[in-house]
Amino acid sequence: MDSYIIGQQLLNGLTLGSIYGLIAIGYTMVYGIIGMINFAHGDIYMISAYLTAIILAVIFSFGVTSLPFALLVTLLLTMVITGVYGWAIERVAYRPLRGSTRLAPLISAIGMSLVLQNYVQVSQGARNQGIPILIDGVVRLGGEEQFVQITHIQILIVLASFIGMGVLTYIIQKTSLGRQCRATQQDQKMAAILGINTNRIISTVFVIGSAMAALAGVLVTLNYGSFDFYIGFIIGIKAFTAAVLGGIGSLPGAMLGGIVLGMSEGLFAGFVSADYKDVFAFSLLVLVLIFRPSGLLGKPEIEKV
Amino acid sequence: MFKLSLRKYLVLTCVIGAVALAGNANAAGTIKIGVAGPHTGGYAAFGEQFWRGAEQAAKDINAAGGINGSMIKVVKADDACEPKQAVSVANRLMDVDRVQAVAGHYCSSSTIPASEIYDDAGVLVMTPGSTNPKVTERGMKGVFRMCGRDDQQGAVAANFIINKLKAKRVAVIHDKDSYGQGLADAMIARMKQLGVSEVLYEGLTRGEKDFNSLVTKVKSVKADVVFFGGLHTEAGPLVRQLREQGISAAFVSGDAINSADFVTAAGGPRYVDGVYMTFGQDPLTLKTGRDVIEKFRASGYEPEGYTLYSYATVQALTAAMDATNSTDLDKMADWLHSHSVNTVLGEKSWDSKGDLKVSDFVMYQWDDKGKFRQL
Amino acid sequence: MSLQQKISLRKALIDGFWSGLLALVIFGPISGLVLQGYEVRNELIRPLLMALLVGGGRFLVSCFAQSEKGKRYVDGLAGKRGAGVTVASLKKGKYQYLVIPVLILAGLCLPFVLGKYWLTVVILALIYVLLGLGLNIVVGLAGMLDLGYVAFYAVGAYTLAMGAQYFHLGFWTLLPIAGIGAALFGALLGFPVLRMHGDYLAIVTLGFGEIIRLVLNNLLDITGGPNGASAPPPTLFGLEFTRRAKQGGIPFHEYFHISYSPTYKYIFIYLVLFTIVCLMILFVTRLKQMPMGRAWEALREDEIACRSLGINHVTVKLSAFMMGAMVGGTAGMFFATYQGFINPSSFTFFESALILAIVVLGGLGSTVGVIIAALVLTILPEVLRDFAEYRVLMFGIAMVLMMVWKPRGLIRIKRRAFNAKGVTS
Amino acid sequence: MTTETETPLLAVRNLSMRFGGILALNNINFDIKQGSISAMIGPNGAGKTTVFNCITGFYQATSGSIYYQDGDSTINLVQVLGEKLHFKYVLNPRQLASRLYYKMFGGSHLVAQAGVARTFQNIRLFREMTAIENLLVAQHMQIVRNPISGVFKTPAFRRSEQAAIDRAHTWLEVVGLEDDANRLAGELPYGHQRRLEIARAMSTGPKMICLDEPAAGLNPKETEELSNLIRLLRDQHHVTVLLIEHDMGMVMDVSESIVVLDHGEVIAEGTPHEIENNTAVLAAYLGEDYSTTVAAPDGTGAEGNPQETNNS
Repeated sequence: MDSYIIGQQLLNGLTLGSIYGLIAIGYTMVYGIIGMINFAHGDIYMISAYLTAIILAVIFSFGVTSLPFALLVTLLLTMVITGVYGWAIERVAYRPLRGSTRLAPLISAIGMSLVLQNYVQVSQGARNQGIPILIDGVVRLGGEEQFVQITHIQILIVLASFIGMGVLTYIIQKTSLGRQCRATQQDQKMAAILGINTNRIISTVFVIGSAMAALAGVLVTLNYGSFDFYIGFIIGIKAFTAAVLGGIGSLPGAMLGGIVLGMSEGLFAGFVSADYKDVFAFSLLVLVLIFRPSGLLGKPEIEKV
Repeated sequence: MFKLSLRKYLVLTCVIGAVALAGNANAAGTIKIGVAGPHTGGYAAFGEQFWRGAEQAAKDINAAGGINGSMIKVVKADDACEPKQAVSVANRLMDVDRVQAVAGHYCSSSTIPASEIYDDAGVLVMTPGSTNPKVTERGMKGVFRMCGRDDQQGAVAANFIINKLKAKRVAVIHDKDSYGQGLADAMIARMKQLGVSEVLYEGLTRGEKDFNSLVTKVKSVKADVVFFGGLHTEAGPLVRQLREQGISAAFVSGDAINSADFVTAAGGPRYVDGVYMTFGQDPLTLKTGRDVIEKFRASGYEPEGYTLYSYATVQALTAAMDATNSTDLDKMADWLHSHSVNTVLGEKSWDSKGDLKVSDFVMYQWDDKGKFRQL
Repeated sequence: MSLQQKISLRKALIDGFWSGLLALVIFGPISGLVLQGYEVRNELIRPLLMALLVGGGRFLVSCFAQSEKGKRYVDGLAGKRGAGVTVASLKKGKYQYLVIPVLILAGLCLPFVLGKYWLTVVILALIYVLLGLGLNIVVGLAGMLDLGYVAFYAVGAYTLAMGAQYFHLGFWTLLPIAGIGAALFGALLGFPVLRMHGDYLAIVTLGFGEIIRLVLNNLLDITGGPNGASAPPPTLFGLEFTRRAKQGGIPFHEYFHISYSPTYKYIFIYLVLFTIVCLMILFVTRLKQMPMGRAWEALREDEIACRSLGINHVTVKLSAFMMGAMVGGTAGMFFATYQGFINPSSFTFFESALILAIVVLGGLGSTVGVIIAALVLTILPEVLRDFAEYRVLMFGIAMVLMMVWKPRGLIRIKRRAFNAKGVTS
Repeated sequence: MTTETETPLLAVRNLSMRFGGILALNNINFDIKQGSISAMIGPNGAGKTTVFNCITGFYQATSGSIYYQDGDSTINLVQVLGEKLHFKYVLNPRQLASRLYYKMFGGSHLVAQAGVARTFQNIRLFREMTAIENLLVAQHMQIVRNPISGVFKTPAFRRSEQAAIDRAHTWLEVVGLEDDANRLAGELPYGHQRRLEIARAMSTGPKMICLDEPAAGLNPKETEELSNLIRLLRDQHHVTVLLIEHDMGMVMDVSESIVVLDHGEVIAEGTPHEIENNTAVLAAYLGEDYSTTVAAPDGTGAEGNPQETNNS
């Protein structure tokens, strides 16, 4: 196999993995703080893809010509609106269930996922939608025929995911908000007694997670240019798998899990069989969990007797 | 005793519902045609195309006086492209709506189990879009289709790829779905007869958008033609990523990429430029076709994909009803086997299996404006 | 009138305003600006209406919550969250012995009253009752979150299709094989992973579910892949319920010299399925009163305590997993025979989620709850068919609302009471 | 300790336990006599619960053995948990097979099945099950559990079930919870939950019962009752009792031999009287300058733990 093909496959895996990682952050944060699998998260990402296209279209209809300005406004607005979505979903579907069984919010989340998908389908139609190509630069290394390439937008995705993870890790580790998050994560009741508004902290986590999904949504939409109301489902399951693979609850773990998943999928599809790449990805997950029961970077669960 | 009362209530509702619906089912002077397709889930776009076409056809036929004085009423049925729901709606169409014929089911995996129920109930079904050979290969008298078969379409594509494009290294990609994989397999079968084997045969996952690893693989096998069996939702990103990675191999696909959304999904007309596809005769070349398309446009809808197939299906069904003055399966089927119908897609006739006698698949090519024209 | 004075309209107005504003942000872009190619069509009147509706609704709710009755209601709602379990009284209800025979009789008469469509809906509902009962063993009783239950459903369904296709076996031969096969399959999958805890187990089972579906889809030469495979309908002592005999038997209607009706097949499937469901309910009820069932529940409550009592948690979990798989496999078998055709698209993750929703909504561990929830969740989408494309949207909303309304499930669990010493029950 | 001719029920030999870099137990050795009531004491963090968890099979000791006398044979309680598979065992197939077997099927349940029952510091009842069901679960290993006979309710199954129910009622009587039989375990008062947990451990039919701080949170009267219950268990039900307790009054009152741990090592072993006057023990509890304090005659004055001031 030519080395440039291998290099290209590694880059493909890295980009895909970064996208998984960005979305996995939302899963891992929510899981970390209230221990629930937010199945609607993938659909939040889907909403942000629609918002990107809608906001861009509105901005361009006002005759704006500066692309960086348009993109920045789109990114900010999408993150804000998606954040509001995250907040509202938590408030409506999950908060009333706090303190009941662990499974109740899970079912509520599955219901919410159906609601979001079909709400978008009903209001935007079932058709595949897209945005025009806005950024199309390519970095190529190598000769005329044999080269390794990465597009500018792919570079942006990889950078954004690492920066996003870095910033969030900093927030969680160093800031007051982060301390409150960690305290809530450890012991919600105790945190509440110590004067932390745990409800607000949980809402904040939902907003941050959704905003990260929005970041992914904007970048991915710019990259692939095509989306429909159903895209959240598959990528949501993959991102959640990535979060578990990396050790759920850990931010660097989400990123690592995403990249491992993306890479293994990419390499398997590239060199073995694309038919079985998902089988391989899930088998990898099962194997990792058998030998490292709390994921790659998760803290091992110490059994307290 | 909540349990008891619930069960009781349930039975009561069902009974009342059944009686009420049975009562108004056969209102005088109306003929009901079921239009079944996916209206929810990942394939919902096609359900809408079906519905638009059938609705317009019914409207036009009624405006022209209906069938022997009876008005046509189309009934929407959603199967979400799941076999489970397909069986449910099929039973509903038979038992509750009591339709006299069915235009429908998009996914072959829905059409196959549903047609068993129509056959049992003695109702004729014609599918505007299920191209899997198995649909008409089961010896059912009342199953017809308005579209071609995957094997016919695959053969047309293979002839074109080998004879016109003179391809030596053909990479075949499909979407692991009955339509896409069936088409890809049919294409390969014909290609092998012509003495060429594929250099790559891989499936991608429907609903995903990143096919970069697959594209790099195509690059590594140095294909000169890429054939894709699947829908425009995947074909768009696939062709875009091929071009982005600097692969100039010709891209050939089937009728399911025939949608303006293909251009959107590919990120603009410049990526679809030069893409080949197999598709039926262009209805715009027919007078009837032009008129109907004008009607659609006047109502603010650009007919695409299966819209006209669905329109033609309703035309064929009503023509058989009109000619036999009956909705009986046997009479209608016999008539359809022995007569041809002039539809919006041209004159159509059926063989003994229920397939179109003449497969009218021809090659089209997309241009850099995002339009396609017949070669 | 005194009630009116306690309500602060100002607070309600503020609540309503904020809710309306948020609703505007949420609904604004998605339902107000419809994408058409690269442009948007203005439909802003829709989100405005929705925002008004939400704001107004919030205003009314706020007013209501401030009233005496509302306060009581809110308190009641909060109180209900607490205990979900009670102990049955020792005295048996007067109608206890009457209810079950009446229900069984009603169940047996049902297919002769219903039309074919509703009969098929009820058959589907019964299949989900079966699935719910099976998953209830795993999730409700043994406390293991299984998100890939559909794998066993698929194994059962494909056992029928493949067995008929390759070995020419009939429905009745394959019925036990499907159950046992699925159980063995459960053991095979379960053994390496059952030491995992909680959500890790959940994601691993989800992975297994997806693997099974993908493998079934990819093994084109054996399973037919996406093209699916056909499954034979059941026979009654060699009599077939099809218009023309397909399995080498005699059609039922010809044997009895009656006119053909497609409903016969469904009536027969219904009756067989109804019997199996009744037996399964009996089986699960017995299981709960057996050492095995008690060990499952104990494991759900506290795994460490179980180990301290000498209970091997792995084998107990495995037994629950296998029992659940067996029931799932049987359900799959009926699904295949009812459909006549199966392909992998019937066994997606969404199906697992739906079955899980049945179990949770029913009230974890409650058999009656599972039955009611299965009926509700399968009949509801059919009832909603009149709403066309709004159907699944409304189904989703109903799912969320039901969960918020009854987070511990529809039915409260009643534990069996034991007589005092020396009194045999 | 006096020399014994009979083999001890439990012999802990060179037991060490390491958590990461911390050596929690260092070379622990002690014996538990058949039919004795023994106590394990020591300051907080001395490693008492760790020893307990090693004995009852919840922790896998890093090294050492725990020999348990089961009739005529001796079982190593460390081995049944499943030891690490090491490459060197490839040469010794029998060793490898046994290790592999225990790795796959071993675990703390085998320790319990051997006859070592325990209670927990934080009560671990099956909270959403009734009191009597808790006791029925505990008899799991002794009754007919064949699913087929259960489904068909065979006579053997009915007899076995009835016997189990009767046994459960007997134990409820012993611990005085007759009236609570059909109440949910989680809804019982705290003191009742403690007693129910002991009854549940006893229902497994153990030879030895390990009680982890049974008196924690009990009032003096309840503690007194507990002491009586412990004696009754030993005298009438012939079990060997090992307990961890901070309540010195109770320890001195009920136990016959005491093991004192500090910093993961055994610093003293002997009768209550010997321990009371052991300088090392006093030093461990009071610090090096213990000599300035005079040990109270009943052995309770020498306590640094505020919890233990409520002894009777």
